[in-house]
Amino acid sequence: MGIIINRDTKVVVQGITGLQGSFHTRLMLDYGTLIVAGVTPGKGGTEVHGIPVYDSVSEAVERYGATASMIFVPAPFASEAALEAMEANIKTVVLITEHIPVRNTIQILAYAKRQGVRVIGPNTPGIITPEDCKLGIMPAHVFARGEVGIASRSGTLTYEIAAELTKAGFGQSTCLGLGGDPIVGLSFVDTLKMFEQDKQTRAVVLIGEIGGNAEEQAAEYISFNLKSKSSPLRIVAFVAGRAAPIGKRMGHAGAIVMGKTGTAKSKIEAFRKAGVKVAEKPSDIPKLLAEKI
Amino acid sequence: MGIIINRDTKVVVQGITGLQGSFHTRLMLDYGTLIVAGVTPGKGGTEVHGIPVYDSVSEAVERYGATASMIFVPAPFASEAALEAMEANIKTVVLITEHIPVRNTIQILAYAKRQGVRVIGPNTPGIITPEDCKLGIMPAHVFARGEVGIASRSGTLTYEIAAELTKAGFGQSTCLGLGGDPIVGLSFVDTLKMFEQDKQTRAVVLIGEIGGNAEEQAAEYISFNLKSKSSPLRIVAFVAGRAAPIGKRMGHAGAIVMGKTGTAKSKIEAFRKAGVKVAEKPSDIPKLLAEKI
Amino acid sequence: MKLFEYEAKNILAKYGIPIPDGALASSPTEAREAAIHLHPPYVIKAQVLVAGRGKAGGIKFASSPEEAAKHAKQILKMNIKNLRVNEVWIEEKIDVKKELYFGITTDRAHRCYVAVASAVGGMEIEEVATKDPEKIVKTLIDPDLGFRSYHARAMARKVGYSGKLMIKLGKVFAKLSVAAMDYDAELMEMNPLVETTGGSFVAVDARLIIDDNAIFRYPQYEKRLFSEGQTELTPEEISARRAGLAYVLLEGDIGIMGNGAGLVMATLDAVQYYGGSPANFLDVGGGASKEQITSAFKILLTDRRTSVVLINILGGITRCDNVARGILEAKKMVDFTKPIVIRLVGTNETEGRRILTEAGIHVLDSMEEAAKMAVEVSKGR
Amino acid sequence: MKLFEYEAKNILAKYGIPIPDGALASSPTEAREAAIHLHPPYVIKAQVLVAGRGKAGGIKFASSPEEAAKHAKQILKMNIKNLRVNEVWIEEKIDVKKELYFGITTDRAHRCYVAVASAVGGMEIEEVATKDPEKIVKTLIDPDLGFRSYHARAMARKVGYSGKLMIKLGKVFAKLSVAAMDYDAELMEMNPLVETTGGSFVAVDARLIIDDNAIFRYPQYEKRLFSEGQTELTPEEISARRAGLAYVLLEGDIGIMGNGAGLVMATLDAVQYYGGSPANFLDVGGGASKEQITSAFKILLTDRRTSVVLINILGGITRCDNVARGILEAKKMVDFTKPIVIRLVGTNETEGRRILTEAGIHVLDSMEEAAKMAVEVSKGR
Repeated sequence: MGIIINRDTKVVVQGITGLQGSFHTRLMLDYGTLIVAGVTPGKGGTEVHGIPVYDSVSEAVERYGATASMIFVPAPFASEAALEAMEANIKTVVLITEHIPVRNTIQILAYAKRQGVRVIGPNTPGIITPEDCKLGIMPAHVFARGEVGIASRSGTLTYEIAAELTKAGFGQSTCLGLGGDPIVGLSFVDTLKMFEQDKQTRAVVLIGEIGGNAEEQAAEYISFNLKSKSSPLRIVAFVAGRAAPIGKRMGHAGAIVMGKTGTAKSKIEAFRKAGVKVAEKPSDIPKLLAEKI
Repeated sequence: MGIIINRDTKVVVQGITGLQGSFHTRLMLDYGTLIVAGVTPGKGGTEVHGIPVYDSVSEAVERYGATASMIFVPAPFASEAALEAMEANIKTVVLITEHIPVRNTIQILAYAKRQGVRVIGPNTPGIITPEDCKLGIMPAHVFARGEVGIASRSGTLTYEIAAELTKAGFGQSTCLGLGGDPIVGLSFVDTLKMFEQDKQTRAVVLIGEIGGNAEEQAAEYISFNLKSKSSPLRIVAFVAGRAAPIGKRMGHAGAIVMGKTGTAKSKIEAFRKAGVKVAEKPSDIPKLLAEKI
Repeated sequence: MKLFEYEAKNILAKYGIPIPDGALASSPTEAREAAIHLHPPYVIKAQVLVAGRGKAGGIKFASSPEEAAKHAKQILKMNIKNLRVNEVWIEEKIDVKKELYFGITTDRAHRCYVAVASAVGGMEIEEVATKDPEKIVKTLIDPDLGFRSYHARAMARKVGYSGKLMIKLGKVFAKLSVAAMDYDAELMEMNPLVETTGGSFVAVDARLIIDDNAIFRYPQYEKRLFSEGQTELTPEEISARRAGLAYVLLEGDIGIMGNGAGLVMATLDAVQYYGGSPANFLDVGGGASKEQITSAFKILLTDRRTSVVLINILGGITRCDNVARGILEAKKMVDFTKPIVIRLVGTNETEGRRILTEAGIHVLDSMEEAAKMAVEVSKGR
Repeated sequence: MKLFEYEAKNILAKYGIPIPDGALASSPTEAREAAIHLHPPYVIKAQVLVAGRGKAGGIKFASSPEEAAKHAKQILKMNIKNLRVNEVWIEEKIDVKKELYFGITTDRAHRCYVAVASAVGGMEIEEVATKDPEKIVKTLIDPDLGFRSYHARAMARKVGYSGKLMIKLGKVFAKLSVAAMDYDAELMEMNPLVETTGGSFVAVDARLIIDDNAIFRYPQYEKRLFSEGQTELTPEEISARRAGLAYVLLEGDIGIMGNGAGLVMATLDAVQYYGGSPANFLDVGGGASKEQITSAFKILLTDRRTSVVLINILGGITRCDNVARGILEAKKMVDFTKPIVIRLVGTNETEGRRILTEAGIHVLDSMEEAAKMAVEVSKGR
């Protein structure tokens, strides 16, 4: 199972004819992802790796019943691409693009809410349900099928931790990057709700970082809904950025401590208060999971 | 009964301290309308005819549970007033104001749709359920309680026809002006649906005029839904503007024939095709109603 | 409010939509000067605010500045549908590969703006809609989402373009939609929008009608709203507007005035029903002041075609005795001697009728009887 | 990107928000000249892109043009938090009745903009939020509806105003919200927004931070993005930005570089965990080119505080042998002799490790071991 995507998810790749779009389409196809069409305005009628390219998302939806879209479109055009996908009735949008202005992201997410669309990202590595479907740019080989869900605000750190888990024998149900921007679609809470419903997932690793209060919100949700021993989910957290100074962006647009808001300390404390074990280092995560089992 | 409003409808008057607002508040109070509060920004704490004035609609809603608003605010501020009312959870907005730019009306109505609000107008004389409640600027004395509903695109013509009906012994359930603008909230079709559900209403008079195709849409609705003999509603129509030339606005912003669109002829034909009797002159309406009974 | 072609085009240019190079001229000399700075051949176009100037001879072609001046001279003498031509627009003639249509207007039924494109340009879109409805593509514009680049491209595709030309045309569509919103357009259209032989798109003719209710946002246009020759309004319509009245000139001889647009329209219809012919539509509106009634009277009574004046007042909240006194005063002021038929009902109607009857004016209490009598009076002359 | 106070204020003025009359000066002479055209008393304010200039002596008062020039001279010599003061803003001192706060920023949790007002102005809003949370009023802004006049008035009411002052203050709030949207503000605030003794509202200090991702919409600011003294960035940060790298200077001695923001943060944390002290944060990003890796190296290796360099590459799709060769090349180019610890995993990692080991570089396959070793190396010196 896993969440959001599976081996039958029909996928459109927007920006398929670009360098990134074409490269990762190849890798996703190799992984077994069911990519049914590509979209690049003005390139309708061509093909990329045998996948037909259309001028618009609605054509791809009408012909193939696609329900998910991967967006590799450059930032100045990415929000139009996302709106197009949602208007064409795509229900899962994976917005890989970095550097989308926040004003546009806000508009995208407002429309997504109206249309009932799940937006992953922007500035996300995507989502993978190992051995079933990969909608993203993550290196596939670090992931293995299993029972641990991962929701993360960071890309490479997710690969690092997934690799640790795999090495320790903990396969994954679904791993997804929420996105490194200050404002993103799916949140830790949203994904926790989905992992709760998923039969394959028995544990969840939340990978947070400085900036905002998504981790604090997750902790609050956990303490009201998942704290009890009867809860089916074991949860372990890691928070990057203890060594980060105030007022500086640490690579991600969203990774910034403003005044007293968004510190790693606050997030770690919130998790601990909610009964969530917080790993000091990535390599501790498998140990904490093992303890919990 | 009647539709939309009744003697228990709690009403806010926006723009109550203005000349029009204050004058008509007096008349509505005299008629028995349950006006609970007035709103004029900056005049909070004062009173008009004993009605308390607030700075914002939300205060009036919180204190008195108002569900309807009458807007007497001048055009440049009227759309803000309407949005304020809707955001404050008002569910019936009567927008008396004339000369609101269409761009603003479109925005008001989009928001109304999201919020589930009924907007009457703009550029409407309002709505009256004789002897129960008046939310409008119509002269009350021409109306009498009864079984005939009126939906009209014109103000004075409604009074003319209501007077004819009253004189002929046909009282009214609810009479409302849809508004003289090209784009307005409630349509003939919307009101027909409501009149169908109303136990008091046994006949409906539709008063159309040139411009647009609201009458044609009403005719289509009638012919699909209300044509059968078993339908509880008898419907008679009148269409003003047979003598109007092409391309000229006849007083109302919405009363204009564009090319072949919006002629009185087209509307009359559509009604007749749908089995609706169309009166040649206002005075024929009672006769046609009587025939139908 | 209608703008002139050249104004609409200058707005398009501001939004990055290609228009033919051109210039405005109000004399043959200016026309020649303008032509010298442009590349021949030229098109000389009358700047008037009515449709059909082509058929009226208001558009001519020239291959030299001298010829341009000659045509300008002719056109500048013209009256097209009662509107004087004060200026011509001279522009470079475009090599046409295909003529298209694109416009933004309001959609009453859906309560939103609508974008309309057609693979057939250069004629009225209503005509295309009647003859070739399948050539027309419409896209309703979601008020919160707006008209987006992908909507524009989809329309470009549906009127027959693909690849780079689709992208290019889509951009032109999208730009027009932005301009239309920015200018509160009741209608903004490019017709024809030309695909040139060189593979670009140029707006060869353009129209912009600004929502009258929004004109206060455009002081540059608002201030000329009442200037003769600067709007589509006739002098009578302008003086009516100035007084806050709604006035439309018609072909007949029965002057008609009333309060409320629907009521006045119904009065016109009743006059026509009884075989008469209305000279005008004149609505003094709901809360007309005595000044407005006087102005209305002046407009009606100075119309020399008028054989009789029909006034239809449904008093409502207004007091009929006051209306009656206003009418008499106005009549005196403009020294009017033609017959008047009045329908007057409402508060204090008895007193009102007494005042008017004493002054020798026919007063009736039914609109239809009044219409009938006015028609009889008009025929009786 | 942060704008200077005077730039933010000029934008406010453009939107009709009152600001004190003032002028910019980059020399004492200019300061005196400016003061002559203003009414005393004056305020002379350092234009720097960091907070806390007041405490640092960057704001002074003067009652004559001469005194203004004197203060300007002092301030123009200052360095505030490592940033040189190149200009001062001289303005008329406002008679303060009350200091307020109003700002627009983004709300991450609600995925929208938020308007924040406070009856307490003149200090950092976070401080007010901690000390006096009930003094703060927030309004989430619906993305489709926007911040409306009635939202603005409600906020003005909630910070204690009624009647005409509420209307006036609401208008100021509403104008700021329009400016904030127009400028893609990450944060736009008036602090303090002053109620004057004369009953008007004046923005006495203003801040505007434009969303870096939207800066392409503002070419006037974009072009100075990489100019020293024109942004809040240090020279090192500027050269990193130029190369498309994310760089933050820290206090320690272990130079750190890696691919991916989260991974580099975690590397910093690991170094700290093992008792070391990071000299910087340097993220070369996902698909870093050889040029970017070389630039990154240059920045790291020219930092004289560095005792050891720790590189953490999680290869992913990148080939490790290529990374290894790039590192050696870069090392040679900048002639670096300090020790390097590398963690390198991913495609072709065996070959990559061989290449580096042969060049005498510590290569490890665990991030944490690498961090630990880097700390040991740094302590061992």
